[in-house]
Amino acid sequence: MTIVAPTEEQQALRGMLRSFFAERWPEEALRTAAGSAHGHDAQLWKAMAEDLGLHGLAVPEDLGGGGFTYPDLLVVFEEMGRALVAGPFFASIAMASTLLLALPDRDAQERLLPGIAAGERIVTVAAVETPTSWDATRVAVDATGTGGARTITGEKLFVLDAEVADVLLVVVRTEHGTGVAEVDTAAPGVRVEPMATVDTTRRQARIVFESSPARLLAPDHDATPAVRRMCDLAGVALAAEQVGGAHRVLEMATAYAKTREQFGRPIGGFQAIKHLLADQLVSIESARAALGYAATATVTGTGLPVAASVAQTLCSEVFSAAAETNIHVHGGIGFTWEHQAHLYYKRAVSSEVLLGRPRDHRARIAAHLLASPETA
Amino acid sequence: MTIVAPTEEQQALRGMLRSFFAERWPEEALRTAAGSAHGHDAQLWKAMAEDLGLHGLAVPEDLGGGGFTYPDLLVVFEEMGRALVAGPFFASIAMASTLLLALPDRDAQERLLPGIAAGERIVTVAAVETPTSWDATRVAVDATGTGGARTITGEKLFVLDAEVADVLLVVVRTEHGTGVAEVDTAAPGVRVEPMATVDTTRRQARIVFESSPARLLAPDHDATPAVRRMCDLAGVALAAEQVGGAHRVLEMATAYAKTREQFGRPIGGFQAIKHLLADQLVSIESARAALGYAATATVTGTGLPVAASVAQTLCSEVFSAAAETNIHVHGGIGFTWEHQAHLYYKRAVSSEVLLGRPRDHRARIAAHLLASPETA
Amino acid sequence: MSGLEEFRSRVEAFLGARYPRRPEMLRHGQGDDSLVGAAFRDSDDEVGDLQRARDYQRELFDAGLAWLGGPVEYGGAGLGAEERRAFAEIVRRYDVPDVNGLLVGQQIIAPAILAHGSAGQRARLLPALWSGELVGCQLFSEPGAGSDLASLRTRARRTDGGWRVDGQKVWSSGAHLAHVGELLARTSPDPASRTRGLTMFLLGMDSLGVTVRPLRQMTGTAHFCEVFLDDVFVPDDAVLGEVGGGWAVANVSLNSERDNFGDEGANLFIRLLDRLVLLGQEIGATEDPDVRDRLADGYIRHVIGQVLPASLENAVPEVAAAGASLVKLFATDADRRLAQLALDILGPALVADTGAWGTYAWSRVLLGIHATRIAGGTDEIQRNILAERALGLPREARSFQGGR
Amino acid sequence: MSGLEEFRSRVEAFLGARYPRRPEMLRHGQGDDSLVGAAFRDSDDEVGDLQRARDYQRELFDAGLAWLGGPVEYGGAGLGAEERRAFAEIVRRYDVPDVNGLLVGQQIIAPAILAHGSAGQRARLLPALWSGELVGCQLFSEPGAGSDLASLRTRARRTDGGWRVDGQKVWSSGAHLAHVGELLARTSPDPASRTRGLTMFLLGMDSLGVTVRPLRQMTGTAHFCEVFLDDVFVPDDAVLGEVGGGWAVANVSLNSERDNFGDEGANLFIRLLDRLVLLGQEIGATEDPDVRDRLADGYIRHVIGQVLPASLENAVPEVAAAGASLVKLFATDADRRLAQLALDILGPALVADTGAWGTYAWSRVLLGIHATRIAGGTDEIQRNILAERALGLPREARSFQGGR
Repeated sequence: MTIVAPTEEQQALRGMLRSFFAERWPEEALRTAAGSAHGHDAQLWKAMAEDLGLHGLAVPEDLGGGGFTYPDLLVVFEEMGRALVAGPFFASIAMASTLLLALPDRDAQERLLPGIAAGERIVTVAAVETPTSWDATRVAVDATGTGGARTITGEKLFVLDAEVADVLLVVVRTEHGTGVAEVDTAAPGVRVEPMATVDTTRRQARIVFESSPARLLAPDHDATPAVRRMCDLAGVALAAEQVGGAHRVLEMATAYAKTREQFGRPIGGFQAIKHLLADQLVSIESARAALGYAATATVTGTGLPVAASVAQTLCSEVFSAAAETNIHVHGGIGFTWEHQAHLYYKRAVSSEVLLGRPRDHRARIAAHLLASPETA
Repeated sequence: MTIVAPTEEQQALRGMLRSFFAERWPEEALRTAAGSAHGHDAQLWKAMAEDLGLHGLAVPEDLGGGGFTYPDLLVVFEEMGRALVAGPFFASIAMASTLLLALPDRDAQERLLPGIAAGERIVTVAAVETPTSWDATRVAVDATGTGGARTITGEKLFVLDAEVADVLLVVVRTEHGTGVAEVDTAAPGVRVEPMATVDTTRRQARIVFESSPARLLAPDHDATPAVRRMCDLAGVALAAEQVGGAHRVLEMATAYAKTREQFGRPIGGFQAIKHLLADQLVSIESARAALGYAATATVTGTGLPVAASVAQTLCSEVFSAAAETNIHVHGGIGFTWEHQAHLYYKRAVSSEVLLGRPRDHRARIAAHLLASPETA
Repeated sequence: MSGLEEFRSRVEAFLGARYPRRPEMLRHGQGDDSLVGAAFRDSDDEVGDLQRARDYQRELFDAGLAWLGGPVEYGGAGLGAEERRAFAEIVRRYDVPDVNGLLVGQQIIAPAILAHGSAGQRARLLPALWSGELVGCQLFSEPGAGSDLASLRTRARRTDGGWRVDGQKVWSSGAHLAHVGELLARTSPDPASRTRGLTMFLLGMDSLGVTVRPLRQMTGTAHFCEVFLDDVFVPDDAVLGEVGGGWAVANVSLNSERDNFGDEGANLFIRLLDRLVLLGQEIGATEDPDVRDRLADGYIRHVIGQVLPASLENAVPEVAAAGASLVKLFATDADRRLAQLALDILGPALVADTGAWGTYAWSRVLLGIHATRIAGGTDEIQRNILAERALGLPREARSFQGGR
Repeated sequence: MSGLEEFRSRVEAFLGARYPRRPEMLRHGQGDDSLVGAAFRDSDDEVGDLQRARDYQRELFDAGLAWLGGPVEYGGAGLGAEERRAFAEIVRRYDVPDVNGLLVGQQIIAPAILAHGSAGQRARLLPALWSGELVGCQLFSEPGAGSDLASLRTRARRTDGGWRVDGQKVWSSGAHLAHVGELLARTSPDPASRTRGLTMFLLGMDSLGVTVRPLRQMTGTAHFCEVFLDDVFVPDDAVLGEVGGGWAVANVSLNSERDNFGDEGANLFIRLLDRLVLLGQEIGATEDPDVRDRLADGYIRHVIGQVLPASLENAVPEVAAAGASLVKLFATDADRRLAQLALDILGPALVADTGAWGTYAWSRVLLGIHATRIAGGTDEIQRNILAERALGLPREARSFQGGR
């Protein structure tokens, strides 16, 4: 088991992003986006794409991207998680772009990826149909028709940032098993119904299709492996966001504990608070190790599904616990609307169940472990 | 939901028992018994029976007992758990005596209970056959023959204190379902094989029967309800022992924390230790409340199976955690052989799995809850 | 008929004539799917809720059923614990208005007035608080002194016929709707005096210079308030207890608050658990052994929540005295476990509204539980209390007793 | 062939010629069912284990494979982290003797000698410790000073050509089998001097006046010892570092101990997990979703245990510096979870011996884990270190750095 140390480039990227978001994504911007209709800041979006080229970072150069590695992109997600950046970056990059790259459909890649990479086109993935479990491959919606030209009717739930998306990649049933269909959000019969969400920095919607025209991608293939790969890679991106967010809330709590006085001394001098924060540090560094392990697996490719689930389980639980601890350490002020603590907490619990609950991921790991126990 | 306050009689009994065990069961006696071949102190046994009449406390007077209530008897178990009394009292009283009282066989009661109540006859119950789960009703050993005269062949595991028992009550299969057969330990074909045990204050044995002569009790009845009732009542007695033990280890840890100095002050002045012990107090008082609830149910009879499982789950987990905390608070000295902490810990983990693991009891509770949710 | 039976039928008659019975069995999908109000303290219609509570309370009071344990001379019924338990058991079966908005006045302020008030204060305020005529709020915490009341900075200065108060209070539950505030302020300028320099006042919330600003919580509602006191005049006869004796008065209130927490919490908990069981059955989650295991754990905690206060009365005296802290720690832990179970059962449907009945409603519970670990004294304060008072472990260098 | 590849094949050749390969796949029911020795530090045959370890170590040393990272002048191989990892990976595949009994000398004492020893001490002791010729033990803790080393009371008094030492040490792992003890004693009588009054000595364990008494542990074995020092003469050239500089020397040892804990613990953990998986499959417990969930949790902790030390090297410097404490807390938590899972899987068969292969053997693990939370500094000490050094939170009134 190995873990690759961050490259100098990644360290430089991290430093650059931290300054960029500190300047371009102050708390007011976050609050404005979180309180807006769509939870999206178009100006920031433009700067991220045009000034920094973040959207296409891990897209090959011949498809309009930067040709960097997925671990490079993970640095972006970690910093965005840290800064709690609102908007469809996760949906369009971690999900849609990843899914397109995993599908054997060069035409679709050439049609869609340059626009995604340039930040000009927002694409999201519509997969889930079961209300209480996030499973992208257990789908019933049919894509009727033959070849690339299809029609779909049905409903999808928990579609991220659909309201601001231009294109939907809809996971459907086909004659080959699972398929991915491209549907314009403006196409006939497509109705996007926003869902109320706990986390208003990442919106979700129900989408109803009524005989909507769709283009089936890689129409001769079963897309199951591609959808699975998207889930794994997006899971690692989510883990990166979670690690970034967890570090941030620990910093907030620690800084507050150093200055807030009770009983004549900083509350951070009380062992109860010290140990609480120390335990969070242990958890967060464990989560960061899991992320590093999964990041390495995105490159080597070996054991990615298990590594992604290891990272998802740990990072989900750790971020939620750290965000809750942050509220608790802040005392009364921590659960006011005016304080940022609740925004991170809401992101944390929402992310915890986004691509499968920790328990679902452990069930995957168990299946692997019991099939082939690792011997020492 | 109600809970009955301890009666004045019970308070007096408790005070008397505490002095009795303080005097008659000093640490040397405990160590001697725990290190002896059978884990039993015959002198103490005699004093408990003859001077205090503890064995027959809850046996009706016309069967040679004291005619007190089961909650009265629970005070004895709580104090014995507190003092970590070794020997077959639990086996002979909480299990065998209870099982006899639950069986519709007056002859057997008259034959066996006066001897048990007088402490002259030690009886234990042989039920379990599955190595990894304590289930008294899932038995396969047959009692061949008809009427009362039977022959049994097979194996039983985890039989408490069989080495010092005179009589075994063996749970068997019969034509009516489950039966209880009385077998003399000295009968032909009975082989008692002591098992190594973590807790040497309560011994266990495997028993092998080879065509052993047995007397089937209440031969025309299915004994399942009686065996179940024994499990419930013995479970509450075990919970009482656990609450007693848990209180004792908390006292030990608290006393040590007040005197042991590190870094120039008592370790009990450090918030980490204070809060650790406070959390144990919360757990232990919760367990005591569960015991009180179950004790009340032994009298009213309503909801005993669920109440027994509530008490077993909570008291098992609480005693183990408290015993572990006690070791931890004592630091290095806490895991030496010479300190008492490990004796309580070993009793705790052994009791935790004795009449079903906490998880097994929660499964029972869930079955009840989901059949008829309690409405407010 | 025994006195208790007579009392029970009187309560049944009173409630039966006025309020519908709750259905014997809850059903998933039936009625309002909100968990707020019915089962959780954080309402969207506080004004309406409070008016209904006051009307109900008035009727109870006139029927002699409001302050069951209180002295008859102040409008109480002079009854014992058995009757109080009987009333609680019966009232749970009726769909009566939620009286949460009155609890601060009745459970926190009234005990302090009863213990430390002048004859006039008792006669005037106790019936008014218990009849719902007056609504109370607590003005203890300050921005710089959350759990550390001894470091309060709100100042009251002597003036002709009374005091002038300046300062800021926070976390005052329902202050925007209250008539009277139990105000703890510093009357000795010597900072070394700490607790001895504090005095308790009964402040008319309509006094000149009182500004109340509701604080929006993470749930989106605003139940707690900031209260700004700008040169507010308080007459001499509004001092509760002795001048400089505010600490003792505050402790009566804080202890009563903790005592009250247990009962109320236990009642809310079973309603949530019931709803979660029904939800789990509805969506098929109760086949999952882990869900079954954790629902059983919830049931265990419900049982213990019901019997723990009575059990603690039989504990050793030091433990019994700190029982309220113990109950609070037990209850907040149980609440968190239940909320996490709801999240694990509902998964994405808890954090985004699918429109299905009784699912997204749990998000309010998940967000709301964090307040319970802080309000009324943080978990850490409760553990200190238990360690020091119940177990006799050494005190912190500078410790203290209460919270909120 | 690269240097690393060449090194790997040299290691393979050395081990392959001497020791059997472990089976690729563990099987339930195959071989010794003990979890002790192979996977858990608490043996019933310490003397035999130690002799086998010393013989093996001698061969390693002669082949230049003993002290891979050490300087060549003292018998080290002067190799880097890659080679050390490669060796660790390869050696795991062979059934080599357990070198636990040598670790104190090599991982705890040798680093202190390398950092603070005189030229003579280094030349004499480093090769001897790394070749298995000498076995070391640590003499830090005292009955009155478990985690609080600054309050040590063992006294060393000046005498002709050296010192005379009186006192009592405790928790000294393997002292009954050791040749040399790293002894921390007070050389300044002024109690206010605390850490400045301490000096480190390299004590010959066969010195007159040294009495070693193994302390039986709750598992039944005696691995830790009490050491009584009664007017023991220690020559001047046995002082390690400066007189009065013992605190700094002790910290080198304590930090090395913590660092070493992680690697060793991680290797033991996977063997236990593998055995538990096989056991679960054997007895059909792996159909239970809860068991599956917790085995997966064990696997996650195994993965993290492997990568955490490397990951911490890339953490911010303050966190990286306290990494060993973090790894220890992580590992002891993982151990406890696994032991509890074993208890839940085996139930009664863990606490009473049914005779079935590989079941009751887990009782030793369950009983043994409690030592890990205390030895090498309690959980509380590690949390203090993290809070103060990694997070920069205020120090305790009088804090301290290490343990054991």
